[in-house]
Amino acid sequence: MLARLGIFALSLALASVVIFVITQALPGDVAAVILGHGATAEQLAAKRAELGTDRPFVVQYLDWVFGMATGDFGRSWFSGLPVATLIGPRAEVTISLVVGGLLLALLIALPLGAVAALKRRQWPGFLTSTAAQVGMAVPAFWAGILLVFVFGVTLGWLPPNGYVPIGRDPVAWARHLVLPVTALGVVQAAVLVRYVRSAFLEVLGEDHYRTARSIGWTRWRALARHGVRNAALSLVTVVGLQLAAVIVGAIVIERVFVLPGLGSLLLDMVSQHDLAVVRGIVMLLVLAVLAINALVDVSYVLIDPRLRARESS
Amino acid sequence: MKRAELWIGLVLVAGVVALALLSFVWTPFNPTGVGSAPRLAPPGWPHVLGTDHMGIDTFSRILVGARSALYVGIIAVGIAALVGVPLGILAAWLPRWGAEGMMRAVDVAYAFPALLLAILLAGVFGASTETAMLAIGIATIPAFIRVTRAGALSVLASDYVLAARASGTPVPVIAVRHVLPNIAHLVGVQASVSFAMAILAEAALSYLGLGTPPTVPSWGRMLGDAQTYLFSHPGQAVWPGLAIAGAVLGFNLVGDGLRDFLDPKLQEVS
Amino acid sequence: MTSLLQVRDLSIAFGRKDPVVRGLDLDLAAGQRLGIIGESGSGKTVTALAIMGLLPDNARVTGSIRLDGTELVGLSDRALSRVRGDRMSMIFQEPMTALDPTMTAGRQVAEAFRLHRDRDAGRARTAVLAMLRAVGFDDAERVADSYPHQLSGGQRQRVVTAMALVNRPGLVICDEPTTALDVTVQATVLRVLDEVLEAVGASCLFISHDLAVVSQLCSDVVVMLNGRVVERGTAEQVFTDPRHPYAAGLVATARLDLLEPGTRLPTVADHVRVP
Amino acid sequence: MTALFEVHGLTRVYTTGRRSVVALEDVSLTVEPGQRLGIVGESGSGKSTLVRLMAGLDRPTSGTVHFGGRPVSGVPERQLGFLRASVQFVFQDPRSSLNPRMRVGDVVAEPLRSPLVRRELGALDQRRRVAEVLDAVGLPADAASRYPHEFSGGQRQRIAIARALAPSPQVLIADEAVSALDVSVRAHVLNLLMALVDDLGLTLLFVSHDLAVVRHVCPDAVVLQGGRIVERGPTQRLFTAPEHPYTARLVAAIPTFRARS
Repeated sequence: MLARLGIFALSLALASVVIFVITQALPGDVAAVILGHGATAEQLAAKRAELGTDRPFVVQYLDWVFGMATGDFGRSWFSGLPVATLIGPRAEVTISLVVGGLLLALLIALPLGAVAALKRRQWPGFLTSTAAQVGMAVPAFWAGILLVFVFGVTLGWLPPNGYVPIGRDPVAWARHLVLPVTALGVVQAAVLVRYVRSAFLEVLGEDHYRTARSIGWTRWRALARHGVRNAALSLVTVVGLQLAAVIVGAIVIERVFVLPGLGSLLLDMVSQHDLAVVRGIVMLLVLAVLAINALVDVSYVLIDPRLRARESS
Repeated sequence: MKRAELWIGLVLVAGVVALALLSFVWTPFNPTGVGSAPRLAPPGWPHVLGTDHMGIDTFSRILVGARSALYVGIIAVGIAALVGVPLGILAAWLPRWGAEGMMRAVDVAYAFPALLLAILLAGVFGASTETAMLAIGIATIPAFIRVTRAGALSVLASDYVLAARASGTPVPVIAVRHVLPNIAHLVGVQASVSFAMAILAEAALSYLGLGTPPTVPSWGRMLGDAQTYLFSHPGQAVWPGLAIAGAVLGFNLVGDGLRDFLDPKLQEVS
Repeated sequence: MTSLLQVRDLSIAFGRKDPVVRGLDLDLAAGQRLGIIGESGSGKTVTALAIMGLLPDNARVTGSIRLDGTELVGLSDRALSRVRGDRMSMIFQEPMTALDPTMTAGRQVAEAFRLHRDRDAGRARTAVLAMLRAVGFDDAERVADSYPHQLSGGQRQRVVTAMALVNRPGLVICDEPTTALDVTVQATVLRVLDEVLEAVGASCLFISHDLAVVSQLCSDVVVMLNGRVVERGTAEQVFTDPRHPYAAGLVATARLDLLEPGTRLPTVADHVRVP
Repeated sequence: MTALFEVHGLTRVYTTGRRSVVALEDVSLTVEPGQRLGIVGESGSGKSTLVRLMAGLDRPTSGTVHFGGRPVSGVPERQLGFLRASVQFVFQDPRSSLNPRMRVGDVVAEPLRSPLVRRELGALDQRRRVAEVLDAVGLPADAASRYPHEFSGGQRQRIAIARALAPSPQVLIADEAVSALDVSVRAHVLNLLMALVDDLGLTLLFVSHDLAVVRHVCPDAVVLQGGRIVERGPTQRLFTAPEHPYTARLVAAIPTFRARS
């Protein structure tokens, strides 16, 4: 168990180095970026002192990392506001979107994937595989635009854009999230259905599935009793891998539906070249992905007794 | 069923390539600059797919859009394959601790999907086709490393490699004579699937205004523009989306078809 | 003597390919043990899977398979699954993958019992432990609570045997049950199989390419070649005086013990032009 | 006449993470030129590890291997030319012993193209040699232009044998070479192997779990259990009067024909 924690910390450190190098070293003289090319030498020197970019690079990095450990994500280059306060309120939007999208994707993909595997040669199997192929090809933001047009504009059932915090009005919160979560979830479902199908196909090919059939379980019961747990092993990995794609999908969906989440903040900051905020957000997103993947690794041990033995020995 | 997938995929891909090549030679109207035609005209004659908010012929922009989609795809997948495949073979050959370290780095890289890396680089270097290609390429390297390593590992565990070693065949010769030909189909499948993902990523980036600059027509940006006029002229939001979906579907189908067509070991599961 | 299992004109083909089994007839009386000998591609495993109704759904099965008078060909999967594990069961070749790695051995044997005999966990546990002892485990409790990865190949095959016999089925089909085992382990598993089949009084279809192994367990034998039975008789008669050239060839190559070491081995080709 | 192979105190321990497995423990043996030695043992007995260490394909944890008086273990690859040219392998699984993407002619010629072997053999007409060895294993010359998947299991083992014969080695190591074959095909391949070993005066190391086959092919044998040699001697004697209890159990476990009522 300790080894897993070590690996997680190491991965986090590696990711933070990459992010810091890209946002602090590559742009060259940060002060020039902020003050623009008209600034005098004195102004540049003052700004460098203020930002601490006159200190050795490693010290700047450590300052940033230890700051984050205590919740201080540094300050915006332009507004001077602490990044943490900028991020805080917006996290709820992105989390609702990502969790909603992933849940919807799983809700669609798990049953359909099982059907696609079991009824491989009949029409349900072909239909699901074809739908999944097409679903994967549709860009999430196009799906979003079409949904906005159909349900938001033409039918007017749902608000075409905007967000209402859950605290203020849960119903309005939900209504505002239906279209974005659908756009994100359906496309991800198409990707997941294929993984679910191949995971179940693999299980259907296993000898122990056939043993379960030979003692009297029907196809579905054998799959439910012996298939799901073994398929879960590979599915859990897929969810870990897909999480990064869902988060990135959420960034784009926030722009389509004008949702004030981390994604739209990230995009605004990118266009303003405010890299202090950008690296804060990206670090947070990457942290989320690595943390979930670490949890995935841990869940492996819970599901598969073979690993449990190795862990304890 | 698998053979049909490959054919549909090849037809779609050929279509996109044809559109791209045609756009070098001819487009019905000028695809850039301010159009002389009426703005937001509905599909009809001579503007087959209508015109956009600047009066530019949509069909012409779709043609040129195909070119930038393929351009980004080729360069990005090129970068990913040229870096990923050798690293993958190296990872298969390295002793356990060496490979372990490398694969941990690959896991971290998976936390930086193409779009996130592209957004990050756009923030530093400003939005451009080049940053998009570089970011998508770098973000796809881990997928190639993983596929190549898995394929190479099974080849290196085979008896024919052991027999080669027993005759003293040098390591690089084993890599070229035995490993590469037997993982080529895996890399081919990964290339077509990654091409599809590259097109999707480029489209999303252009939609966000972080990919190909406005001067160069791109399907993603066309959708972005179409969205602002969605209430009055929804038609413009259909064609670029269909183009993206068609190209991505094409490459995915080719990838799937290749996977089953070239990999004889994939027997039917009972 | 009413036969427990009656197979008449059984043919099996997959998709559009030509049939793998053609017009097969088999009879098995209660308690009788019939060896099915053949090499890879002879159709012996496909025949077994057809009887159990475990063929993939692109298989076309024609002819009749009657178990205790019940016609199995054409029966729905739901109806067949009530017969499987209760009146007929199967032991497969590869013990290392036959058990679900995420479930203890005892629980998997209990599943078969609770599905067809008695849902009560307590009584199931007793039956399972009794069966595990019957297949030669003195430490039945420990084995029941172990996960498959904690057991050897031979131990896993005996757990699978317990699963197949816990409900005392009328027919047990064994498909090369000891081929994947080391020869010393094979000897133990064969002895256990012999004793438990005797105790339960079950009849057995024993499939193998190894004539000597079949002779250990079976009183009667059929030899299959390219989906057909080419030789049929008691083990004694087929192994000492085979009539069909292919069967004669098989017997000749199998009897290494009768040969002078270092001399040229007799081959099937000496006896027959293998088509 | 010095022994061909001299093996002293050979030990090989595989360690993964905290656990280590002793695959081979303090094994010593000698192999005389022209000898046909059976190496018998069940799975996990260390028989494959032993022959791979003898052929310099793996590094021993301790102990030494000498071939023709020259050291093998711990010697860098580029100096093992003498070993590569004279020791060739035939493996178990016909589906994995030939590169599916190479023509049979190239597969068989591969040992001749190895720089180490070429230095030992000097120039020779590879095409003619390939045709010669294909003919020696009873395959038509046009087989050279076809691909492995066009051949049956038995034919593929013949191609593997042809590949092993191409550099005219002194020693042929057959590692479970017939175990994956059907009974009817096995006899053909064994007859071929025995005939070639006789005609070419090869030294044969025949690794197998099947004592009955070893008794037929090899006049002498060593029995391995848990990485140690528990008994060695004329194979006939191992059958009739085994000294070690494990050998006795091995012989007794071989299924014999028994007429049941």
